[in-house]
Amino acid sequence: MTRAFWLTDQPLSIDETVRHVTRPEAGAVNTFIGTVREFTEGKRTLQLEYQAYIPMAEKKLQQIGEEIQARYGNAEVAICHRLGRLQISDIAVVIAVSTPHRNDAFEASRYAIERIKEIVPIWKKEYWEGGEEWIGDQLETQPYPSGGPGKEDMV
Amino acid sequence: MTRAFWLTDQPLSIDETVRHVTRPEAGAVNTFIGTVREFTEGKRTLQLEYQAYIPMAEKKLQQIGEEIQARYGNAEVAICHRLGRLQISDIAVVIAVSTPHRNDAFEASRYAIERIKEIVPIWKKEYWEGGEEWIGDQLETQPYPSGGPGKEDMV
Amino acid sequence: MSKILFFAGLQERLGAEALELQWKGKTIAELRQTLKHEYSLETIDAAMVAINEEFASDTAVVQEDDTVAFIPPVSGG
Amino acid sequence: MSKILFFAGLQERLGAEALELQWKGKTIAELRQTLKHEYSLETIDAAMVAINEEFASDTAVVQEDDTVAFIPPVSGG
Repeated sequence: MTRAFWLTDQPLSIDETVRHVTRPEAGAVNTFIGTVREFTEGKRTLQLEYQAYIPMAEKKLQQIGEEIQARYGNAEVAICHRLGRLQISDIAVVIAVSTPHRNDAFEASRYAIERIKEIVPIWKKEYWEGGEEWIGDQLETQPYPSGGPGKEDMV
Repeated sequence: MTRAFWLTDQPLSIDETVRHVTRPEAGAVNTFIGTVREFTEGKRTLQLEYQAYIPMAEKKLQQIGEEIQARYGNAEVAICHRLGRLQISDIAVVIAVSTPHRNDAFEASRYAIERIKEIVPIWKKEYWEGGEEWIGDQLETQPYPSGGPGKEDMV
Repeated sequence: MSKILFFAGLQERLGAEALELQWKGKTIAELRQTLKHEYSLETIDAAMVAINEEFASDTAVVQEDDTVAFIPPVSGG
Repeated sequence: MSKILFFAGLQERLGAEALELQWKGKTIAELRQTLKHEYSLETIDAAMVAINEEFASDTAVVQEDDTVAFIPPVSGG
């Protein structure tokens, strides 16, 4: 099988990601797709930038796949994440999980996105109309202002 | 928007289905994909045939979309289902739901597949090595032997 | 006339996709009995019924030009 | 020498992706103090640490040729 956990600066294909996990013994595939949302708590996002610690991030995605196989037994997982500049509605992440029965596919896919937000070294920077900011909270609810762009803060 | 609930005898595209629900205010898309599984309780499936009461099935898929919008508020839904002969690993159904946040996307997609198995007039016939049978149980666990192929039963 | 539609196993057992019957003013329950006994559709009791593409109960009365469909337990998805 | 990697806000604040420091035999906790006070990285306490691409604790001791990475709270997905 080709590499099932990868980062890329090219547009992501859901069909391609799902092909990694399609197999005769699995009747159910769940996919989670994260897209760039225009409004977050009333603030308008213009674009996003994703940065990663690439070799570690790919390892951690693979680790999530192994955790899922340990928890759900017969499960195949593929995860790809986009890097670089993204526009509104672009796909940032695709997770695909195949299992023999659908309940496990839903649960495992949910598990994967929660774990990505915990352990995979990928960061996004939001560009708003009035500024930009590295987002640092795993739950996507609290901005993490360390990396604000104010020139007076730069070394 | 083009028709978001449809039946077809042509191969299904996940990317195309997801495009129906992608929009600036939604950051999460969940898709459920049902594929043809080779083994069910130890029995080997050779191929499947799907039949539908087409106009009613499309109406009922649309009704499921409306039920989801009523339950989850800001949700867009697209569902397509394949008809005719399918081979192992072919995609039988694609459900895509977009919501602003991921929890609703997972729940709504789960709701959609359960409702499809309750109210949408689509039937599958399994072809095994030793015979064929219309499957009639919504939970996919008990075969419904009314439509067995025995010639002595035919009118 | 009323059009009566059959699917899946019922269609195979009947050997036809549809029947045309004069059923105006009579109930779905009566139709079931007729189909069971005169057309040997023993499993029709497991099927739901739709009139004009909406689910209907056994007490519903068929109107002129209605399309009645027998819906065996579904198995899509 | 040890390679010290920085990402996201830390990288922008530092103005560099990496530093080369001689840190063999010293702990991550000591490294945090140095980075906080000598490089003005006040928010480094919010970051996790990885040594050679695996998460490590503040008590870990850096070895020759280790790559240390400071991982600010992640926000992928």
